[in-house]
Amino acid sequence: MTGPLSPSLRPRDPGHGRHLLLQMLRVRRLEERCVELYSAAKIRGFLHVYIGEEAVAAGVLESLSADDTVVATYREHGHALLRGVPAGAILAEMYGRVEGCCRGRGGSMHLFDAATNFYGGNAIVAGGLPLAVGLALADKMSGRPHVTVCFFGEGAVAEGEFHESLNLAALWDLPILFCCENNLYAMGTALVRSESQTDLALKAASYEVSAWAVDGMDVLAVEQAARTAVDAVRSGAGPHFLEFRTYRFRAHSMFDPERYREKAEVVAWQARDPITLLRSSMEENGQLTADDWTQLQSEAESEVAAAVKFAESGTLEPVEDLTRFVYSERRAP
Amino acid sequence: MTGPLSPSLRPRDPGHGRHLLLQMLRVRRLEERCVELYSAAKIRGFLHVYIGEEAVAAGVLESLSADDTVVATYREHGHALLRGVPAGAILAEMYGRVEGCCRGRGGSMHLFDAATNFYGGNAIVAGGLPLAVGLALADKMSGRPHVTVCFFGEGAVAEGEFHESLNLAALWDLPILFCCENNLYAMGTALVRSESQTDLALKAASYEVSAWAVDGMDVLAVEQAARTAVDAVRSGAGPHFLEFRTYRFRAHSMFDPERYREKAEVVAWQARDPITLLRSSMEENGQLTADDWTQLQSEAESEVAAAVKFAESGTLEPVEDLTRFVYSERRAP
Amino acid sequence: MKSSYREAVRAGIRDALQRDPRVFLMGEDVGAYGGSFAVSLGLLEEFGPERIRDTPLSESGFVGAGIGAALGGMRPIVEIMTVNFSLLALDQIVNNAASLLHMSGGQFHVPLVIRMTTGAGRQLGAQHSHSLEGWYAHIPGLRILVPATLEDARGMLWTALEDPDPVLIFEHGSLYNVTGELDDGAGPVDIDTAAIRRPGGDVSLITYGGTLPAVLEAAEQLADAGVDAEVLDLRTLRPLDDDAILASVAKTRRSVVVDEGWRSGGISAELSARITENAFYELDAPVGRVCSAEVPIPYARHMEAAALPSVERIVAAAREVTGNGG
Amino acid sequence: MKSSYREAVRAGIRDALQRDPRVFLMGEDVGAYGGSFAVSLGLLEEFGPERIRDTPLSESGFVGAGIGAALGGMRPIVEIMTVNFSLLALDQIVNNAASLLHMSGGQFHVPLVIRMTTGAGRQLGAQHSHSLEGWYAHIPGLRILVPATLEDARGMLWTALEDPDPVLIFEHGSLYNVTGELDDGAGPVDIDTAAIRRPGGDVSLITYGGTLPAVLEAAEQLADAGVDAEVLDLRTLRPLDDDAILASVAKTRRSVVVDEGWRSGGISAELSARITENAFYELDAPVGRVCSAEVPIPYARHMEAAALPSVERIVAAAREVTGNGG
Ligand SMILES: Cc1ncc(C[n+]2csc(CCOP(=O)(O)OP(=O)(O)O)c2C)c(N)n1
Ligand SMILES: Cc1ncc(C[n+]2csc(CCOP(=O)(O)OP(=O)(O)O)c2C)c(N)n1
Ligand SMILES: [Mg+2]
Ligand SMILES: [Mg+2]
Repeated sequence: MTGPLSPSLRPRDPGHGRHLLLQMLRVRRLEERCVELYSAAKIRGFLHVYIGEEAVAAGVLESLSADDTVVATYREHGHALLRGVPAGAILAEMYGRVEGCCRGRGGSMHLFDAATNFYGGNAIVAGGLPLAVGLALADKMSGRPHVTVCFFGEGAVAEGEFHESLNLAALWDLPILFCCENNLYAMGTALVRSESQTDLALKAASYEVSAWAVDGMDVLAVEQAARTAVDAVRSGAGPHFLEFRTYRFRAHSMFDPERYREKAEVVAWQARDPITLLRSSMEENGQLTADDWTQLQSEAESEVAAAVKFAESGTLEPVEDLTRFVYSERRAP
Repeated sequence: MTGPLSPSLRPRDPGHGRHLLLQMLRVRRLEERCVELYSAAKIRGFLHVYIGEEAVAAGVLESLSADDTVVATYREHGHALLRGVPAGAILAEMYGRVEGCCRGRGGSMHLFDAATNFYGGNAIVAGGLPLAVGLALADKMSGRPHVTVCFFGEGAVAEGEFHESLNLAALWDLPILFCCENNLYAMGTALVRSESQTDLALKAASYEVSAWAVDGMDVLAVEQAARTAVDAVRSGAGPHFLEFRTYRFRAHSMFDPERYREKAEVVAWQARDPITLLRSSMEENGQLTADDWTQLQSEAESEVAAAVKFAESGTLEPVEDLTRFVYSERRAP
Repeated sequence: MKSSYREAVRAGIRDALQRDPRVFLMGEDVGAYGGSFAVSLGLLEEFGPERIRDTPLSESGFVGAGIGAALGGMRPIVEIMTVNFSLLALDQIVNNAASLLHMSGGQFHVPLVIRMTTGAGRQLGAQHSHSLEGWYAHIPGLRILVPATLEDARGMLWTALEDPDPVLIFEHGSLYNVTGELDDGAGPVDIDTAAIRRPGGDVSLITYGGTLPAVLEAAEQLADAGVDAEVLDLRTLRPLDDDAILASVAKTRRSVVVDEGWRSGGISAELSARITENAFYELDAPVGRVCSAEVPIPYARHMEAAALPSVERIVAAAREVTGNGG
Repeated sequence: MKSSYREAVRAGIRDALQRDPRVFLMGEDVGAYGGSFAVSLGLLEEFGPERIRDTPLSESGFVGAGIGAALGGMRPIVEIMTVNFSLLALDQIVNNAASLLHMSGGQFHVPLVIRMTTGAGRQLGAQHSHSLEGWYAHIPGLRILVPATLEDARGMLWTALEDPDPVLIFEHGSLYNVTGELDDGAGPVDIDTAAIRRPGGDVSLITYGGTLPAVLEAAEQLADAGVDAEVLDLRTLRPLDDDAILASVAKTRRSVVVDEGWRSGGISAELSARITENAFYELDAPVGRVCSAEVPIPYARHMEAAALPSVERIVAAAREVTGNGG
């Protein structure tokens, strides 16, 4: 674990702190609701929630501008939400409704949104990395000052695609930020059983990519690291890699009986819940009143409640549309 | 380049030196003959010769015992020969004759020989690495004290298979020696244009694999390094990686117009011809007389001449056998 | 003894591990996690981490390592979590596993078994719903098994391990929870022949694996409508059991192939072509095909259902070839 | 103007680079080496290393990067040196390029062109002789082009680049040295229709790409034997031009598919199945198939020749379906 066990998180001002707290709360509430909805059979397929890891998406996405590009994994509800995809469109997608961000065709693992440059949503571990390299290449070749941020789990590091992508990005000096969400497990496989070298920032550095590790439970540390890296990437300093040390509090998916880890380990990490950490520090620092907290919670609650309502009232794509979009309906612009 | 430009090569005794000289000469003469035979249309398909790199195979294979396992690439005539595959069987293979080591089905890129545990011959760059990992795994699981040696070019390092294989070997602590033949080019792609990190031993070390670089033009240095590594691997010290810095004096294949490098560079490297280096040192040290040299040359010459004769008199596999060996003709033992 | 398909596969793996010390199981999360579909649950405790070997996410690497281990005298069972991820290992499967024996002039055989889950139907979306077993059947040098029953789920593995050549076993994800009676001593089964799961005289319904239950159900409905369907379970997609296929069609003169793969260039095309080549003058109707819609499989339940072969579509196709418009 | 197929491909690439600044060529050794088959020779000097972009040996990586670049608004031409190496990139092709549009509900199209050399006949052995274009044609979301003529070698590329979806172009290695006349101003060609390369009334010989020359030669020999063969060049394997195929067969009532791919589950099976489904009652004989032997292609010249479709085998198959025993 990086950083002190109880860092003293001090946002630059109360508004900023409350904003980050709200962002994390929005994800937390959405994910908790997803779990409930899965149990109620409203959501099907595979469902992977992000509970415990919210600080990573919140901190990183905070550092991007609207024209930047995001590529994520199957554990991406939070990334989509914080990138600006409406909660309703996300939930409707998981309901399989045409009002979903992919007409209900993608589901939980395949959220996409052109409006926010959110390129998914990829259910093949490490499958998004080469794609992100190409998106960054397009920016660079077009002279656009954008940054591509690519999220993936530490499990992806073992795949050949990780290796090929880091090398290409470094060779071509591309404007890309690799964000490794190291939650210590790939399904049931602990990092020490999947990597001979468990210091992932060190691994990334072997590609001559600037890399460092960050306490992924400290949203301010995440934000600061991401901002530094994004600024560097944007200014032409080439690809960067950040390892966020985090933990998932829940099972890998709704099918995971969690045989591979001790309850005590989970509890220990829960003591570093990123929301609690920020909330407590802010309370101690006098940056957050009980009213503030109630207010933030209800804001997150009501957003999610409205989203559920939206999804519930969604409609089904006509079956006749099944073969639409296998190929495009128009020529390329 | 590693090591002094003109190392003083001093074999432990004249016999040892002459043996290594002969091994390199055997490969050199075989390869020269292959080029001639290709021009005479006796050999077809793709042909990749090893001229200039002989010290690597000679030094490494010297350090193995008969039960060890070898995996190589499409540039493997020399490895096959020095592993003990008869020159006649190698040439007959390239002639497409049934007397060839693969009945004429493999050709230059696919020499295999069960008798010497020579597992090819692989025309997919990096395709042999996972295979070698598995062979080493079988040895380890069976408690056999064997070492698997896997040769590949520096171009293979960019492939995902390299990454996955090194990690697996290290994670499982397998008895395998990775031998990277760094001849600076992958077809026309110079190392600096294929790897963001050009220090390959350092790259390998990032998998927690013991790794070092060796002057691949100095056969004694190669042999010593290989012996040290093989002994370590055999004694249970886990996977090792050696980078041999070498150079191919000829084109990549018979189709390569060599547009990507300067003639002067080739000439500079030819000044470090591994055969000349050893020969000159031994002459200076009084370990090799003019007669010795003539004798070694004629030994190599006559072996190759006999091999050509063998290949020329070879016969064709009956066409009716085409579909044999798609599946085995017997149940597994 | 009551058993699920999942338990039958597990029993087959356990049999193999007990019978032959060269056998080991390797793949992602086969051990500590208990198997992503709980197939290998408990085996780690029974056989230890050397023989129930968790791998990192490195499909090409560990499939290649399985090939190497087979060359080295072991009898590996490599589990690729699902067929979808096997695309990452395709070079190793095609260029090494399937080619080594021929290319080495008969010297190196590869006694490797690769198991994977296949198929759609569980709302997993485009990247997790492929049915590529028929596609794999295009590759010479491979043997392709598609167990549909509890007996086959348990018994094919051992026969596959005795085969000196690489065998791929595809387990349809929707079958794992199917339960039935399985003889306690159920053992190896042959992997060379197709099996008639329901005899009949009017039309041959030819299928395998995950669609067998729907085809049997369709046959029942057809019986009610006066069409006596024969249901042929291919069991092996490469090599196909031509004799059984042609014998059934010779009897019924009409056939429908049901395959969850995409239609164009799927195994259904090969069956149609073979039947027509060999029985053209005996056929009363062209071979029918019921396949998946040629789309990346969508998530939404109604759209996914529309994409996959259904009892309804099978019945309709059988009625069409038998001229029984219903 | 006299041109080789190689020069025609190069002219097509040059046209595209000149026409559209978003176009770039990326692949192994396309630049400094001059292209492994000398296709891109000279383009580096003309367009510079940004647009003639050499890549490391990382097929999955740079194909995926091509997909990303296409998503990002570029028009990449990705060269995979040969189809054999494309297996390493198959996950990216199937799970990303072919699926993104559908899976995103129509939001993200992938205007990517992937070119690769295919085919055997040059004694390159099992790992360098695959003909997998028919296999790729199984995948929804891809368009598969197989230029057999100089016009198509030059003209298909631009049309492919204008297509908003991923297009794979397979160039048969044995065609690069074929020369002929090519109009200096030869431009884009349609990629939707098959072409009759020789009209005839007795039998339809259906083929594409590398086997077109052998089929035309066979048609000449058949003419001498009194069989008037029509030669249909498919040009596109996905989607198939059903109209043209069925129109030809409606006329001839007999057909032979010639395909260098392996027989079982190849594109020839799909053609056979489609023709039979649509024209069963008009056919005078079952559809014939001339394919490669189902073996990893051997190195020895005589063995390789025995494995591949030959003029002799094509003639024999045509005689068989036309009842002209010769
Ligand atoms: C190529 C591939 N192999 C296997 C899987 C099955 N799988 C889904 S998620 C997962 C674990 C990934 O772990 P990690 O990358 O650490 O991400 P996390 O789930 O921890 O966020 C596995 C093995 C997959 N989706 N893709
Ligand atoms: C996967 C794959 N991609 C591309 C090729 C084509 N190719 C054959 S050899 C070669 C260069 C390999 O260079 P390196 O690994 O350095 O070995 P060297 O030829 O220098 O010995 C390439 C690109 C191939 N055989 N396999
Ligand atoms: Mg993880
Ligand atoms: Mg090299």
